[in-house]
Amino acid sequence: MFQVRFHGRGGQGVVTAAELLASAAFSEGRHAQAFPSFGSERMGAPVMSFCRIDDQPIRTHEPVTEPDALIIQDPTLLHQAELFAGLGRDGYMLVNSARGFGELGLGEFVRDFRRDRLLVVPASSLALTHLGRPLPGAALLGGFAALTWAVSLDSVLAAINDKFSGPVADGNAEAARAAFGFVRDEREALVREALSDA
Amino acid sequence: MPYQRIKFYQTGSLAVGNRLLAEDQRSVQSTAGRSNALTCGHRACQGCGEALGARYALDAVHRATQGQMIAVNATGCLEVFSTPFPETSWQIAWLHSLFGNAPAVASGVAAALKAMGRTDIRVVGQGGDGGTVDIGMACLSGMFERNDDVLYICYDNQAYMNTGVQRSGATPPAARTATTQAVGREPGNRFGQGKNVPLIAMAHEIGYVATATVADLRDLEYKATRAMDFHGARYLHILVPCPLGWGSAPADTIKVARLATESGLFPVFEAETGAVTSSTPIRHRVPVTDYLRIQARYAHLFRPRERTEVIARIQAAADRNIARFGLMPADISAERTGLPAPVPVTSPAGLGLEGR
Amino acid sequence: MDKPFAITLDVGSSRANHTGAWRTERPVYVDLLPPCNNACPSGENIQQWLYDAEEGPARYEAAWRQIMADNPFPAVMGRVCYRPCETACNRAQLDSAVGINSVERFLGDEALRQGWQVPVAAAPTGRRVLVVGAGPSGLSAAYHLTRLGHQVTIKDAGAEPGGMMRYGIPKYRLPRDILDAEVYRILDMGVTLELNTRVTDIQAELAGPRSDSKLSERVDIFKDGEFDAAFVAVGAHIGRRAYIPAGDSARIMDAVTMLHGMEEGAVPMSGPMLGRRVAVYGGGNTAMDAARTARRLGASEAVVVYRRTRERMPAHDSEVEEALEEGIQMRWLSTVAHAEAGKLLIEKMKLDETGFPQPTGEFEELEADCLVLALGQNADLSVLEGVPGVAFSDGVVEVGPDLMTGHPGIFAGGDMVPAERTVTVAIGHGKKAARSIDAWLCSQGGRPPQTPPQGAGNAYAAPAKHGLAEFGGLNTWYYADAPATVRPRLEAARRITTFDEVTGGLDESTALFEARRCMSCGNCFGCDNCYGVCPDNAVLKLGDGVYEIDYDYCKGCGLCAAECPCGAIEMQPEPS
Amino acid sequence: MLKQVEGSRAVAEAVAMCRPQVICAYPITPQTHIVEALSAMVKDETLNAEFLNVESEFAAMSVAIGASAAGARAYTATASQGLLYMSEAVWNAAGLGLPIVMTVANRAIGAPINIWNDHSDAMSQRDAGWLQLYAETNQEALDLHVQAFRIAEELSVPVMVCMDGFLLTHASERVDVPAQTQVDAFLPRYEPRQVLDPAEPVSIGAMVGPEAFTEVRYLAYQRMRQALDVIGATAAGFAGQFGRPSGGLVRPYRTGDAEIVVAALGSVLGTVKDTVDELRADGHKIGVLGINTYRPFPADAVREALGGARHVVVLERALAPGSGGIVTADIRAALDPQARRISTVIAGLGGRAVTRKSLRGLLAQAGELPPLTFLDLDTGLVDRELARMRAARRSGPSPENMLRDLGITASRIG
Repeated sequence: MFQVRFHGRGGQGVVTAAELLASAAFSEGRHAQAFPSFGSERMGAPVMSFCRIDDQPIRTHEPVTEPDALIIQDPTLLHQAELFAGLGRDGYMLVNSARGFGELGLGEFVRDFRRDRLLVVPASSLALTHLGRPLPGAALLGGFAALTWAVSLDSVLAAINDKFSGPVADGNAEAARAAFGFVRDEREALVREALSDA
Repeated sequence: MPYQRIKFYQTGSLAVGNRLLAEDQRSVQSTAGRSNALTCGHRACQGCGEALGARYALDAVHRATQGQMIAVNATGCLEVFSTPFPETSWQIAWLHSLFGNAPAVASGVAAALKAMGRTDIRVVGQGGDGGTVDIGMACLSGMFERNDDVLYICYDNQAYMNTGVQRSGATPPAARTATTQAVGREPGNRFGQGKNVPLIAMAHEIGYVATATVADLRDLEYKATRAMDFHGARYLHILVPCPLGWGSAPADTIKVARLATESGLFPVFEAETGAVTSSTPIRHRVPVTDYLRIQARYAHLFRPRERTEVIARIQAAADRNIARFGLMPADISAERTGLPAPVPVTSPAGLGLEGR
Repeated sequence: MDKPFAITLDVGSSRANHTGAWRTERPVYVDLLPPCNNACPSGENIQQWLYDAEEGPARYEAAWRQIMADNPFPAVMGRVCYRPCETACNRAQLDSAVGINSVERFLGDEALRQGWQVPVAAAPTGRRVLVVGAGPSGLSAAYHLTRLGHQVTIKDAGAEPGGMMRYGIPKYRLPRDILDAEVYRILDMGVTLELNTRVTDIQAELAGPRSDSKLSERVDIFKDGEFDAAFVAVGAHIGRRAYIPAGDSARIMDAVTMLHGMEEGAVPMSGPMLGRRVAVYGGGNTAMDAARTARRLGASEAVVVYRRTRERMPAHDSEVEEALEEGIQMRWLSTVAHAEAGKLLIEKMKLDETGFPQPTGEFEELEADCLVLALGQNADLSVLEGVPGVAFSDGVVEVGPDLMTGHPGIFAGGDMVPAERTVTVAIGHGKKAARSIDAWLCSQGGRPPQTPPQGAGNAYAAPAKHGLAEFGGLNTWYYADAPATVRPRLEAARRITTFDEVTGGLDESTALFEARRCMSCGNCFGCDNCYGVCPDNAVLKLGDGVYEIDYDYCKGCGLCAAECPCGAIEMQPEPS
Repeated sequence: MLKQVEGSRAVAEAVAMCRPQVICAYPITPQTHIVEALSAMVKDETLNAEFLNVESEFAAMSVAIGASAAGARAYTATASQGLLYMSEAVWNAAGLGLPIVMTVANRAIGAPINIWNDHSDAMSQRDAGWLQLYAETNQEALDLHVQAFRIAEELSVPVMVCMDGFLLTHASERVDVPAQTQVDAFLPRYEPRQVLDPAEPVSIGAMVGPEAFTEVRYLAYQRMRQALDVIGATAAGFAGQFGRPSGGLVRPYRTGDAEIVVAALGSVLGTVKDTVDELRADGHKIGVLGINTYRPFPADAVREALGGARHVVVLERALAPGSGGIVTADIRAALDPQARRISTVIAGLGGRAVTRKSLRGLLAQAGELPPLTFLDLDTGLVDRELARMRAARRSGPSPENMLRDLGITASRIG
């Protein structure tokens, strides 16, 4: 089972992102489960959502406490202690940011993980470019596909087109594609880097 | 005038029936074929005004709808005396659910009929003043505000009679009830209380709102019938004296209701979409004391000493009603009343059927 | 439908619960005696004919026939009756009395317009009855006797039938064509009328013993005349004269003669005979008639001199009112002390504690060219003088409750017997006498009487338990506000120059309106109130205004009784 | 057709396919998404029904009562405070025998006000005379509504379909949404047992006195017993027609040789099953008993399903203060207390997550379980408060005080 936790702020489409990921997995014939951190939080408040992907039916209904991956939609949340709770050494993390972890002040933190699994992607700006609004959800999922291969880009695009229609669908799809390319390239660079180190 | 009062007494609108009338002029109650929606054997007190009012109103609706009607009843005297297992006095399709939900249940019935394409069947919700002005108010207001196709009838006997005459939101000032006893410095129900549901109903701007009493059958039948000309929410408020709760003689039930209107304490009027369209003029105006004296619930206003100041406040309330609802048109207010012409009320304090 | 136990019930099942057991008092329908019927001297069933009239044109004839059952002169009554019914009417206490008299007149006139007749239903009895006097009493008796199958002959000393209706009541109150029409309607039923015939020997007119009669067994005094019985009603036509000191040239005449003369044209329709200033002495209706007639004859002044006050005046109010409207002057508390040409000496009077007028010794003069005495009338009793068994007192004939004189077979009525002297009373006597004569004849002939015992003619009078319908017993709320229609009147100015009828009649709609103002006191008129106001549906409507209390369910609340407009329901203690 | 949708959406689609004629509702979290979806279907006329926005839950149930009595298929949904607010009408609907179907998106009851999931709301109405069916998954929630209308109308008794608020209502899962034709074939037209009809008038809702009230209640009791068979038969019929098991009375899991059986209701069963699998792997003889039908309580089925288990651990999502476990009482009554040990574990109150971690820790030591346990109870916190209370009466409600101690007001992960 692959478990993902999304962190963002109310109104950024955190829940939608989790649902898109679930339906992307669903489109691949796999079982998925997406649900919010059920709260009464309002716009702007820190919120979470969860997504589980498996080849077996998913029975549990507990929150994701030991995620395989984190998707951080808003870098301003990065300094909250419990943000990374439960993320294993082999875990993945994708942060919506145009700046590197160093600049984000996470240089120390990322050292304990596999470098090629912790990445940043300027999802908001990509969204702004392709969608016209800074909603990073779809872009992050495109990047997530490139980072984890937990779902394919096509599945993500299918989920987007299933959920949205018209220009919104196209914009989100474009942002996802762009993010996918961005992350793929960056990851390949890191892999090469790692190999050359070795 | 809501309807044409014919001049000759036999064909006049005051008696129930009359051999000289054409069929279409006959009152529903005068016809041998009336439906008797509420039939004999019920357990109402002798001279029960509510039993009378319910039969008057529902028979009229029954005729207006050619029998295509369903009634929903709130808990209360009417429900208890009409349907004690194993007997029911109803001869129509009738449902009782709870004390406070009759309007909502009626809405449900109407919605069902609409969904089933049976809008030819009309729905009547009904209850006493307790079930209407107090515990049922929220459901009533909801039914009004959604404009559901329901005629709701309140049989107002001005207290919780079923439970032993406790004060309700419709109990008039100074009246004695089991919870507003005739003791202390201000015996009976306090002034300034009481809820005017007809005006509240009008505030919802529903199609039709009217008041009536069991003392003027033809007016009551006219209004129950007229209400069925409308679709959407309608409200009919009928004053039904209660010999037990009011301490009046069973034989005086209609007389008491008559005095309530002739004194001006209970204005009889009609309103459409929030505006009063007609009021029934007082025929022979009487001082409120004529009305109060024959009810034991007001005995403390006359014994041991006459509480003139309290009576004056009640009279003032009657006068305000008369001015406000135009119950004494100039042409008749001049004649046959020794009482001073009522002064028109403009202040918001004048709103409301004070003294009810 | 599969009904859940106890929660869902079959409609109307409560009829199994007989709530009549709760009752301590029970409503009972009653018939009470309406005040109008109670007050009518002719015993008319007024409430019944108003009830018929209420229904409109279709029932006018039925209403008229209801009147005719008791009184053959509706058109005359509608003009000259003093309306004791309206005085008694309960509606007077609500707004104003029902215009019963107007409706009666309307019906009477309608009958004349339509030419309605009264058939003689009864088989001929072979009996012959002599009626002496063609006045209201005699004609009424003749009418009723004829309807009972008897053969009637009227003999009258006058030139025209009608008696006081013609010779005592001026045209302007009773047009002659109306009078003639109703009189001849009676005669046309087969009554023989012999005018200018004065009966002198009544016994000679009566028949002697007959084979089929039991008369001989007790009565041996009959001569061999042609009649089996006689009704004597010659009225009172002799003006009462008081001694008034007078100069030779004083012009004094009595009112009866004057009015009688008017009818025969003996009084020229011009001033000279009466003069410019006429004084009438007396306070009765005749005095009013005389004074008003004098005005019409050209007298510029007509003064009524009366020794008491207006309150004590015997004349009917409406008469006095109309007289005053016509400019008649009134001298109350005055007597004529002396009369001479052109003037009268009047003595002022005052009432003593007993209300009797006493002379004051004060005198004044009154200019008058003529003095008309209207001090009452006396009856000419000569026709009965010397008849065995017949007794007189105070100038009238003594009769029993059945109006028979002391002489078997001879009856008397009208102004010549002790009673109020009005046309209506006289007509009542005629009916009463007719029924008594019928009963008496049958008792002689062994044949059962054609009519039930006297009194049964008025259904409401029969059972003693039926009390009078009092105003207090009514619930007048249910009667719409409807003040009496005022009969059109010729304006006074026109009256005094002509003898046209003063009081006009009602048109159809106003007459109907008046009829419908009747409150049907004490008698159900089918308003359905009881049926409607019963909270227990315990009043059954059987149709045609018939109701029945369903004592299985009646809880005895008394609403039906309280809300019955006409007080025809009584609450009675539940029989234990 | 397989779909990845939110539980509320799945339920709304199922309800729509049952062709309700009157739908009424008053908004309350977490029921809102269901009625929002239905109102949209009525608006765009994909669903031919009357949708009433009423002024309260009391009115919602009252409208349903009127609609049902008039012969229409009626549906509403509520939760928590709303269920309590309509409580009087809830009991009335059952008393009148009206086959109304209502979704309860289970949520805690305040005070303190809490919008998160537990079973306190439905449990408070367990004796109202309604059937109570609990969904383990969104698939089951969907399926139970289809079954609910058929059961309700066959028995003329109202049915409550309980699904955990948020945990199911707001969770996107894969569900198999049946075709309209399948549902039509399974659910016959509504033939009301009694109906308000001017052509055949009756008086419904008479006042019944001592002379017959006991009999009325006895008949209601018998109807509930009859319901046990109908529910079983309906679930069987559903499985046959839709090709998957759903609903029914109870659902045992790995109880065959189990010595310990964990009994629970609703969505927590999935987490419990995962936990049990782990424990089995470690050699624990443990199984699970899902109670799908709580009212009527399937005593015989429970007894049978428990087989030879020595120890029954009842996982409760509600608490009867002053008594303990609510479901425990029913299970105890169904069993021979001497023969088996019964422990109550109160878990997941007011949205507190029930985690495999906690369950595993607890069940691994099942032998030491006291009669009543509160899962994941912050003992330090409550002990401090208890001490404080012992020391001095402190003003203000304990919840406020404890939150002050925690220094937080928002929910935490786990």
